[in-house]
Amino acid sequence: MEVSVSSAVNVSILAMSVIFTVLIILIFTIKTLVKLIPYQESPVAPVRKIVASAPGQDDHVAAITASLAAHMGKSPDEFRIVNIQSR
Amino acid sequence: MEVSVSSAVNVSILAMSVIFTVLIILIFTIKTLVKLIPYQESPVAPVRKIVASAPGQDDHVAAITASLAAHMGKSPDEFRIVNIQSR
Amino acid sequence: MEVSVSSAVNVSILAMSVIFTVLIILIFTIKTLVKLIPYQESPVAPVRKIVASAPGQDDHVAAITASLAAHMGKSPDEFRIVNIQSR
Amino acid sequence: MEFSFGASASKIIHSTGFSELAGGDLIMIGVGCTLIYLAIRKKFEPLLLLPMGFGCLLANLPLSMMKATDSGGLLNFFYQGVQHEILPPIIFMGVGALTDFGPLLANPTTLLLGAAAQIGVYTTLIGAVYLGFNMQEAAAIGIIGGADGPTSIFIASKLAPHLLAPIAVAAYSYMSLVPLIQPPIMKLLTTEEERKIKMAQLKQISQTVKILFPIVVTFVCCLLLPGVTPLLGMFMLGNLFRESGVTQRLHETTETHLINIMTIMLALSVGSSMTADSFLRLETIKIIVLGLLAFGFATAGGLLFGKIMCKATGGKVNPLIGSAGVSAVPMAARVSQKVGADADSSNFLLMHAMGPNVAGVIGSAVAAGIFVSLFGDMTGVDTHAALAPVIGNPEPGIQAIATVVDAIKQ
Amino acid sequence: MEFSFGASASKIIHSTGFSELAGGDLIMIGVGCTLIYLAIRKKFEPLLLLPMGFGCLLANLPLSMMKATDSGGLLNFFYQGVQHEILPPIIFMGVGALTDFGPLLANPTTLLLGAAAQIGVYTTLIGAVYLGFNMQEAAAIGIIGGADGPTSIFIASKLAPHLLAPIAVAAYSYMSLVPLIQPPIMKLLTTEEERKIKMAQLKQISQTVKILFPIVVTFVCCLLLPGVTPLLGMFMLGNLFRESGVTQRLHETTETHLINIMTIMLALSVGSSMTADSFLRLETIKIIVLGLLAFGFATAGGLLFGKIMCKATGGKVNPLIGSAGVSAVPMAARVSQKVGADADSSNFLLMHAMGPNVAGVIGSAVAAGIFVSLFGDMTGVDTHAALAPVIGNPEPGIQAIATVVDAIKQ
Amino acid sequence: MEFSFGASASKIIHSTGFSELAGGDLIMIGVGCTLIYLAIRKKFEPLLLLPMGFGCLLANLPLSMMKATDSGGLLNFFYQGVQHEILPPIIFMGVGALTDFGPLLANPTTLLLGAAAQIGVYTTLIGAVYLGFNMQEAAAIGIIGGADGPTSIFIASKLAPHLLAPIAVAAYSYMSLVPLIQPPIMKLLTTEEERKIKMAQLKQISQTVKILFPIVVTFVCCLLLPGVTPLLGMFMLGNLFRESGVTQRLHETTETHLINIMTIMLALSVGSSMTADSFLRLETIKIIVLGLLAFGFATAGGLLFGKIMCKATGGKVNPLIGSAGVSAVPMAARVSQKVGADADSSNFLLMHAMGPNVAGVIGSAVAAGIFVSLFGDMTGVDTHAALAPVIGNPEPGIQAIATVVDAIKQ
Ligand code: NA
Ligand code: NA
Ligand code: NA
Repeated sequence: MEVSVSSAVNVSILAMSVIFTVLIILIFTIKTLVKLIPYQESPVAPVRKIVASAPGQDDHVAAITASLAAHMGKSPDEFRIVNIQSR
Repeated sequence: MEVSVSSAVNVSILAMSVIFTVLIILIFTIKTLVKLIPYQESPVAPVRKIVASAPGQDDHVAAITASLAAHMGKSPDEFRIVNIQSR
Repeated sequence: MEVSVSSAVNVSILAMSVIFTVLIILIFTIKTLVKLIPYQESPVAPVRKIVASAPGQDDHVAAITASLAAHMGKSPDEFRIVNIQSR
Repeated sequence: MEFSFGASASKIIHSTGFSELAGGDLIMIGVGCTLIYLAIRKKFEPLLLLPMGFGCLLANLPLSMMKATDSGGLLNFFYQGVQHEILPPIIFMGVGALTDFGPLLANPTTLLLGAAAQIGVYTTLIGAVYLGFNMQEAAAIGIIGGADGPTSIFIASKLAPHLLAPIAVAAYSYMSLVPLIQPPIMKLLTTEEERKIKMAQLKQISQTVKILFPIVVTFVCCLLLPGVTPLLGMFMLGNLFRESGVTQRLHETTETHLINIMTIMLALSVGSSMTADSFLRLETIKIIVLGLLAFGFATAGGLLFGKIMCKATGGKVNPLIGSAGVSAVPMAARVSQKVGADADSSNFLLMHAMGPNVAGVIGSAVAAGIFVSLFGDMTGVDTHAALAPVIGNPEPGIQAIATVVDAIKQ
Repeated sequence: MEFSFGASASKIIHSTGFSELAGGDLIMIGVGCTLIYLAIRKKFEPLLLLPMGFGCLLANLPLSMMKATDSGGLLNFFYQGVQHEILPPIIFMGVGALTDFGPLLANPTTLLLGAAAQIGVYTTLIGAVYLGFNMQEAAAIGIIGGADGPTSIFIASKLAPHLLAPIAVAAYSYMSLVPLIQPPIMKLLTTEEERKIKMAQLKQISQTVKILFPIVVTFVCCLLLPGVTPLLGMFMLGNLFRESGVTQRLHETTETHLINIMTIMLALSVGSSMTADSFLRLETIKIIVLGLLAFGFATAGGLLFGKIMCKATGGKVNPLIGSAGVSAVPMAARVSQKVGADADSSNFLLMHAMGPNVAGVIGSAVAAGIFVSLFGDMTGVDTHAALAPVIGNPEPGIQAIATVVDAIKQ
Repeated sequence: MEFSFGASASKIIHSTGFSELAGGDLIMIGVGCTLIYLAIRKKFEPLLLLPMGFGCLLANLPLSMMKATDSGGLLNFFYQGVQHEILPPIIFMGVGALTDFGPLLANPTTLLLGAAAQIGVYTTLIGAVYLGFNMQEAAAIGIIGGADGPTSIFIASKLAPHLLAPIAVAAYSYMSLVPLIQPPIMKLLTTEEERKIKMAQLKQISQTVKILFPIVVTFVCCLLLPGVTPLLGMFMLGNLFRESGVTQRLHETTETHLINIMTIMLALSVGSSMTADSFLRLETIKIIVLGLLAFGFATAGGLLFGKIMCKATGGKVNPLIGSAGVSAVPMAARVSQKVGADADSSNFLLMHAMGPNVAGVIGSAVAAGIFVSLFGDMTGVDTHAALAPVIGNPEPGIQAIATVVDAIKQ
């Protein structure tokens, strides 16, 4: 029993070291990645803006129309959605 | 053959008895349950009422918004649904 | 090798012949089918017209309502969709 | 190896299905196409009969390796889900997720109508024994009267796998024919006055009772009749997903895509077991006749017990809801509604008939459990191994190996 | 064969479950009902505990053939997905599809909190060895402290399959109890001032980094600790489906119906392994006590390391986010949010706590990988074969065959 | 057993993947990452190439047990769905559910374009034989020119499983490269005038014809070429779900979640068969070159036949729609549209090109059927058993057992 507990303690110390080692490797990898590839106002953002300003809301309406059309099993040409206001 | 048919009749009478026995047990169980736990105006009902009266229709609009958002793969913040009237 | 290549050529000529044979059979089958069962203004078309003219748009609204209801996990009786305009 | 033009052409010609196309195959292809026709044009249980018919078509194209018994074939793979009784319980879980026990709980005595309608099962059992079937076969045929597809397939694959194809076809066909079979019997056995009886509105049921019900049924029925546990237990689990209010994700999956996937596999593979060998027999005709008998007697049984309940309650129960006790959810209930409305257009029986309708599902599950208790052990200790020699390849040497291998394959 | 009324009745009576119902079965049925109760009324991880409890109920109905070990039974079929380590990785793929690594990438040092919280795993390991478990059992028990269901089940089925049932129950129960277990420890170990610390808004992360991250983690972690590849690799694949922007179809399926189907199969079959034999033992009580210990120490470990980070950064890190390092996504993060808001209602820690929260998932996957590296080979070369004698039927002759057969079965 | 700190550390270090990482593994990891890159950045068939690349990455991480051949591993489990020809037919059912045969039915002679484009298959076959492949291998390579992923994988796993990985990669890569490969060939082989030809509007087709078509095709093609039944039959069943109008539930499941689940399993497991052993060979380079050849000749074949049809109809057919005969639905049709619009911006060829496009799918299925008829029996009676020694473990003793075991495993 004594021996086992000391084994368990050994294993635990070793394992915690490995965990910290692995996760520290990940931290440095992430930091490097983030430094090399910084965040830029992404191509998604403009879309959002356009929608916010455009009265046509084409993107969103198209998406909703398509999803409803898929649900209805009918062509998106057969109905039209209005009145979805961008916040 | 004769013997078999009489076996079949025996089995049938027995089985019908068992079926009635089992289902009568269920009837009494249900009656007991319903007596012990009577129906109360449930917490769902108030929601319905609120919706019926509230102009904001928050619950329903939120549900529809969420389901459409899931379809569009976009954030619910990006669009808004109006004009779903409660009956 | 020589022999193999000639085998391959034989197989290829044969296979192309089979492909053309099979697809020509299909062409004649299709032509016969289309001749026997010509397209008629289908029962779907009237629906479309009705919708286009009817202010109630019952079909489409029902379909959308049902699909939204399924999403919301609520009864279609609990909400109502208006303002889906037919194109 | 060399391929001359002539030798290759000859090889292709001799490997076409035409070289092996027998009359039986053609008839079965016709049967398959008929099922597809009924599914599409007549809307006979299309979710089942369309893929079943198509599976029959594929299986009977010679050399296609699509028979249920073609080891290594695609539909044989699906068929193992039937043989090992995996697909029917999963489908039943989905059915449970689609079932609302509310009307039954509001009027629990309608369970008796679901019990009474099982008389169809036993008249058929007696008839089948009379026509020469052994007891297990007769039980599998009788359960057609239960009007539950998965239950019929579950019992047939357990007690009489060699009769699976005609039993499945009969069960699903008659289920679709309920709107034709039932009304004449209903009008014959009830009076105009009875049909006009209006029933009191159903009382509402606490959500807690709805949650407890599937657990209680599982406990009572599966303890009394352990053989039906895979079927009834999964049914009630699906219902619990529905009613618990905390497992919407699982509820949605079980009642849509999971049941759909399993239905495709079940229907295709049952269809692929419809071969000339197994289907074009005198037994099939007997089964089809007995199946019709089963539905007729089940309808009559429910109706007559409905009349008894009408008398006993002083006219508060419309006997028409008794015919819904056959199951065939929700068609049988709709038939009750329609026949009632024919007598008095302001008579709304639909919700009242939903009670006996779902009671019929429980009733036939109980009937199935009784059959497993009585005859389940007669197929040998390991059902899975027992199936192989019945269904497997005909060569005796390979058969012996197949028995072992099939037992090993999960 | 003849069926007299009396003989048939006697057969039905003797084949009821009552004839075999032992006290242990009743207790286990009670345990199953308790899990269902906790799932529905207390909303304890209902997606898992409801089907798990129902599986336990079904398995312990005598003669139902629904035990995980009932060869040929429905739940035995599902259970093979656990035994062969198929279900947990597929579920983890779905979890990956549901996970947003954004907060972690915005503040990568919070990975250290996910590391620190693993101390719970090792205190439990030491405790378990002290209580007499062998090293592999202790490892499987310790991983409860990782607060990840699929990881616990994966490791238990690999290292100590005979303890799978209590480990799974303990893991999921304590995960649901996080909102009760953590707050007292959090208030004990932090000062009012610390709890009031507000953290700077997270910076935004390039989509490219979000795409590269799962690939890099797979590469680094699976190369260092190959044993965790099925779990961590599938987790990261699910996340890649989410972030890539080109696989919406696969993303939607993995995070909804696929994970739901696998969850039903996993939970039912784990529940079906909860039999009196395997569950009603002293070991179960030890495991439940050790599991609580594991969660407590994991919470404390994360918090104390959070205090260190608070000091090191001159007070920029609120130590409360440390407790989210246990995983239990997203509940532990919500607890951090709530305790923070209790101290200062304008303090929003949720997004900050999501970083350590998902770091905890990676941390316990790494811990699992270490255990596989250290103890994975001790179960013999072929894990699948090794499982059979532990779980299989008790008869020695059949057992030997079962070992082979189980190894053969996919 | 005792665990000293040093011994444990040494054990962990020696069980890392680094200890076994060979140059070949690194190259294959690079190949996997390249596929992921192409999928995400270049949108090359991302639904396939992303999981395929990830599967390749996982398989080549040493000791991860994620190779297709690692018995008991997760991806080996999925891979059995490829080996036993289960996954491609189910995926094809989904493709059928997504396919609209309307344009083909409106203009059935375009089937000839789908036939003509198969010339790519046979030039490649001849080329492959010339380069030293045997006839079956050459057939499997040739089918790349059919431009159908599932068909290629189906035929490769049947006729030349050891070449599955490079064939799958070549097929899907070139399918994505259709917009780059085809336009130069199209401009080379057609005149400006031809490209400007506008085609008459397609006539509408009765729904009944749309319903009958999949049944008729199944009957004709599968009777003539039984080997293609699993693939073509399931394709047509999916289409029947779509067109029947009575099986919306099944249609929706097959075209969304079912095909998605099967795609993940197929792509992951095909990726996991991309090991240094099987991929880093001279054959792979030959296959990649031959694959490009196949696409080029297929495009040319379709175009030239398009020119013949143009002549024969007195200029009513734009030859550009011929290149869509390669399949690669719907990309090839879009390329026809684009090249036509480049010549005259008011020229809309898309719907006209959809006819030959889906004809190409039928054409390559027929080509596959011919190959099965000619070479299918040369792999021995039981394909499943035959696969084992080709793909299985290298040790001869274990191999013999593996052969049997693999045959037994479903
Ligand atoms: Na019934
Ligand atoms: Na954790
Ligand atoms: Na093609």
